[in-house]
Amino acid sequence: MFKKVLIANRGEIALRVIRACRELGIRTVAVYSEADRWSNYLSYADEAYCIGPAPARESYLKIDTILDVARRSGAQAIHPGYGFLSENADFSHACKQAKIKFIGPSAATMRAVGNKIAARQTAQKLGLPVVPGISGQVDEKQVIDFGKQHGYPLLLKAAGGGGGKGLRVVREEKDAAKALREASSEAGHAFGNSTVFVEKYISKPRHVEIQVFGDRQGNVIHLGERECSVQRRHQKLVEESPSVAVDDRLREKMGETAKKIVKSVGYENAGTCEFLLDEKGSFYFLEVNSRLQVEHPVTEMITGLDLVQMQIAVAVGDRLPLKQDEVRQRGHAIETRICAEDPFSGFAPATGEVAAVRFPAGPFVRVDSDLRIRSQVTVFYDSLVAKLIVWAEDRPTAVDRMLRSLREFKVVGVQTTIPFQIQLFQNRKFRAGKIHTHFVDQEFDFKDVKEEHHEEAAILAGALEFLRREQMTPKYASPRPISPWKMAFRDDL
Amino acid sequence: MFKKVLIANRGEIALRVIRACRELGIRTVAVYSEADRWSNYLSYADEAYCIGPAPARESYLKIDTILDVARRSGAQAIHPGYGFLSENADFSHACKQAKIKFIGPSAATMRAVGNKIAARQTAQKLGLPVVPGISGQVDEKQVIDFGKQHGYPLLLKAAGGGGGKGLRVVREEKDAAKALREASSEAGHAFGNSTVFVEKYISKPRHVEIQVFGDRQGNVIHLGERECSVQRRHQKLVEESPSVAVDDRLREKMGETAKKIVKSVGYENAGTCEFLLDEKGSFYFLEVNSRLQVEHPVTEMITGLDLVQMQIAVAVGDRLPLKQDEVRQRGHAIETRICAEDPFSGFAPATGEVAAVRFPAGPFVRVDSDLRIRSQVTVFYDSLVAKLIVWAEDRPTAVDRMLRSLREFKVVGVQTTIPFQIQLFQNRKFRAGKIHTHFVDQEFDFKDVKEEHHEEAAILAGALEFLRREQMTPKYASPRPISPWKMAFRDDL
Amino acid sequence: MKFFAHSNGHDFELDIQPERDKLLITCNGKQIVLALDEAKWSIRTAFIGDRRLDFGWDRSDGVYNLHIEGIEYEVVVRDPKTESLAKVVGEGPAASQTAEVKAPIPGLITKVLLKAGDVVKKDQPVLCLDAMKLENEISAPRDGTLKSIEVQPGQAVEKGQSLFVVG
Amino acid sequence: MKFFAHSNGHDFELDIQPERDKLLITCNGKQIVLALDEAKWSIRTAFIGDRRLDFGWDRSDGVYNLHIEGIEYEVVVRDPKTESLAKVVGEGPAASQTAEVKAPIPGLITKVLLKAGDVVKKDQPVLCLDAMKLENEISAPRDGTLKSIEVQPGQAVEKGQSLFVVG
Repeated sequence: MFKKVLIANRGEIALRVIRACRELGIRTVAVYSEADRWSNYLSYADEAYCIGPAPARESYLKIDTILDVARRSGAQAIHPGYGFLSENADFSHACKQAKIKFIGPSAATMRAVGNKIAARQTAQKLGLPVVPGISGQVDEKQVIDFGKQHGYPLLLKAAGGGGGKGLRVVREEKDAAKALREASSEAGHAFGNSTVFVEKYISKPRHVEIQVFGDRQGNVIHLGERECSVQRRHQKLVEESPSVAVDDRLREKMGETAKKIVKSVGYENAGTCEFLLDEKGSFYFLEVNSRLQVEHPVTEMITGLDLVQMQIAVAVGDRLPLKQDEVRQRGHAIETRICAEDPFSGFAPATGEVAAVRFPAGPFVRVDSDLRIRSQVTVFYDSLVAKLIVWAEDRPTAVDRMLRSLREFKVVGVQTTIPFQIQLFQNRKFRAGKIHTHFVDQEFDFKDVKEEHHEEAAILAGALEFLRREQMTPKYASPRPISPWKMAFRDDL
Repeated sequence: MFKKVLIANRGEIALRVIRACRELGIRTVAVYSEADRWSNYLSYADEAYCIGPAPARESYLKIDTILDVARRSGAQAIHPGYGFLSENADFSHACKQAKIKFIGPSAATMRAVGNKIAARQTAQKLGLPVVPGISGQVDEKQVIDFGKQHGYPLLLKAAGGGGGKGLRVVREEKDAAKALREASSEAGHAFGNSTVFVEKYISKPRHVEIQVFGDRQGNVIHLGERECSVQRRHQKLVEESPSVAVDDRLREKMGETAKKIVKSVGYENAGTCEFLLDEKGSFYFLEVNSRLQVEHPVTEMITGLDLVQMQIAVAVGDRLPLKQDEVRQRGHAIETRICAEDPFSGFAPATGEVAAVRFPAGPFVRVDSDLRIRSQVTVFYDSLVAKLIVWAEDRPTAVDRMLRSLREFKVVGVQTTIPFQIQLFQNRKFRAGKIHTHFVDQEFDFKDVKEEHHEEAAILAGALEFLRREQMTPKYASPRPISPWKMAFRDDL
Repeated sequence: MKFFAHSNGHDFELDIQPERDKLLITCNGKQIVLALDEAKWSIRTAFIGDRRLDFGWDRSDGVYNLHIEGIEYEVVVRDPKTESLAKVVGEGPAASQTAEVKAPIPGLITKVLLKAGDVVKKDQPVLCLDAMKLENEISAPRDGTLKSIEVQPGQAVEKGQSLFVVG
Repeated sequence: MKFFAHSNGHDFELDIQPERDKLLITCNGKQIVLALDEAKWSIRTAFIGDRRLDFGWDRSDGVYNLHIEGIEYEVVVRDPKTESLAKVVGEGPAASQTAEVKAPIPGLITKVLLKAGDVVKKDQPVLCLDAMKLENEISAPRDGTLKSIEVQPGQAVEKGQSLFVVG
């Protein structure tokens, strides 16, 4: 087992990996940018090193600096989390050169599958179904020609990454140029690779992905699916397992397809095969995410496994701790991503200092978050501030548990998406499982309830100001303590 | 389903029941004593009523007042939690008279099994093994005679309750009188019933209990065992399931025994049959706890069930949601009770205001607690401030997860038992499962580590005072911001 | 005690009087009874009439931040004297002929594509604003000349901060 | 800056000097380098030399409460002037002939079995102290006469509060 592991990430995923390490008795090395100097996750690590200014390009994406910290601190392995360098083959390669174990696939594997175009080609060679499209850098003319051939809308996708970055839907020919320019620029910016490709846009598809795991001995298992159809502008909002659209037979079929793809490239460690599932139950391979996913807790709750600890064990060289027929799924798990965004202002990023935070708790409720009182939410990184995960024996119970938990959850001082999610989990179509990737953008009717509470906000602010002034310079004779429960709760009993 | 439920309890268990109700769409009515006026659980309820002064006898034990609140608020049912009125047959009866459903067994059932003496007699009639003893109020002479006949030590137990109250071990004849007087007084004080009985004290027994559940249709199931052998002065500190000493065969045998006992009295709702398990694997029935146990989360984590929601469903008149052969146990769960007590001063109760609290989190970690920043810990109630529950596929992994979680857990401002528990979960015998009910009192060597940190405390306090004074009246020219991470974390990189 | 409260364009006139352990409040002419707990932290409980409300609050730079059902409200509370003063100050010069473009979201300026003095067309990109890893092109709202560019590449901007002016 | 710190009978003499972004501290003659984060809440991180420490802290009535590895420490910090003053005040009268019995734990007095003036034997129960639902008999530490009983049934007492005096 490793003695010391460096976590090349920040926030909730850094904390998640630190926790996994601590349970295994591994010492942890955290890194931070200047903007994260007082972030919560650092206080859980055994050591912490500053790696540069706030912008990710100058800190969390600095391969040399991170490897330098690893060497100096004596870390034997690096866990990249998700995002940042997690799918960067050069980083995986540089780690190997530096004789530091990268906890994830090899550079060669990443190159074979991590890039969307390469992954498509791999799948096609294996005879597996993919969505029609052009694999390779496209120019404006090619996009327009493809549109003429297959019809609109089209999808532009960054070859090098995920998470909605470098993604653009093109609905009309006239938007093609701007979309291609933006996608390319965003992709270059986020992944250091501006290659963009084009494909046919399937209507009302479900996004279903299969968690896979491979070890150095060549064993590969899958841990079932996650349905991530509830997305807003290609950003996942809700992930769940099992999918209402996947039965045991389809699960096995998709699972075996996923295993085939990753086996063909000698995949080691955790990975995810993404598929589109159309309304007829046909599935199309999309890509392999060669890293731990944001939504991995959903699979953990269903299988009882600790995926991060499995990643570490596999990286050490251990065999997978279980065989395919030993994988047992139980119940239903749902995750939702709480983001610092204002759903009442088009999901504009919200920033500021957190005045108070109250996490939900209780049976089968899990919160993965780096928030605490006085946390700073800045513009520099992803807006994800917490993942709320619930488990129950069945989906309806899990949805009720999610709603209860969302109503308990309070982040005071920074607007979050919670009001949006409270409406979402009450939505009839969602509860009936009638979801697809355009559900939120096209069918879900978010009600602006903000207007309902301005009066209450004004009354409370006025009352607080009144009490503040009374405390400073009392004007009312012998003010009795405000003991409202006495009145409001009728304790004249 | 009920529309509104009153919770006749406080603290973490009130919060636990409120959460279960909210998921079922049931409105909740909380009650509170004057000492709990600002307690956390109230803010989760839909209504809250003051029921009297701080002492429990004048508030949480006031049957008439609580029923009055139930009537006025329109509550259709009352959940008693644990402790207080939860095993009070008169209360169950009074609820029935008031046409308010008591979520628990009937008064008749409680009288048949809730009282230790009656429960013993019931078990004896069914031919089930019990520990030798005298069932019925004993006087000093009877205790001394019993001691002469069976040898010391003896155990004095309150007939009416549990949780270590009214319990005394008598090791020598000369201690009998005082112990009897104290046990009797404590029992009367705590349960309104000063009856005390005596029995033989079995050496190195394990405390193993079986969770049972009955519905109105007469179905009874058991949900496996919990081992609660780790106790300090008869107060449970650690509960786990499964027990290392119980295999499938023994589980079935004990489970069937427990079911036989509760079936014989037409038991409805949740209950627990307590057994002593001796070193040879023989078990002796002790008593039935006719309520939800403090340690019920252990069973929830193993079975995936929400026991409180099951209690409510059964109280409504629903059938049990599963049959015995549908009960599935998975993995290993451990709970430990975090108490506001000072392990460095003989576990003296600690009180005061909580300056900060940091709960552990992460996969398969659950905290049931009513603590929050600025919570007041008072002398009026139980010292339990949090239950920390972890789950893992196996016991060693669960113990490591527990240790990691304990180290994350911070309650600043009030001393808790956490340092004790950190040592306990590292203990070799504990980790090997070599535990019995006298393990903590007789074998576990708690190391007083408090002395190791006085110097650090002094240095930190001095530094904080220095910085405070510098902030008020700076004396050092252009004081640079204290940015220690820079230095300490060697960011000369 | 009289107050004026403003929550994102919604204006309220409040009159607050303590009455035993509650507050009698007239809000824009409507009578309300308010009861408030004394919890010593940023999450508290109130009764507005019969309605029970858990809310969060904070006060910084004299502005109240109220958190109600997951929604953040910024409320400015003024006494009558300050209110009349604010009214006078608030009446600035009439809207000019120029169009000032402000940051729609907080973020980081990654690119500035044009310079002051350049002629721009409506919808022509002027600069790129990177927020939470998504890049947004900010374009000219109408044809004209760039009067000024207020930001530089690498600069972090707050929501509402001026980016450039088209004249 | 010189300080005297006292933690439950352990006395420390501190000399603290800032040095760039850390503090150089001499504690009872031993040299220590301290680095402290600036986190704005009650749980913070420090380095004492090479040792990394998460600690909790609070300050009330001028006393620091430090929370280190789950353990609470009450630390009194005084500057040299206050320290010498405290020393003078602290030198009270010599221990008297009477035995004062203090509450070993905080709790509620449930019964007072004797009254002032009663003759008591060693180990004879004088009153009952109920703490967290466990009843504790508090007995006389030696033979004598009850000089006074300082509490009444129903009274809540703090740890260390005087209960009765045996003379």
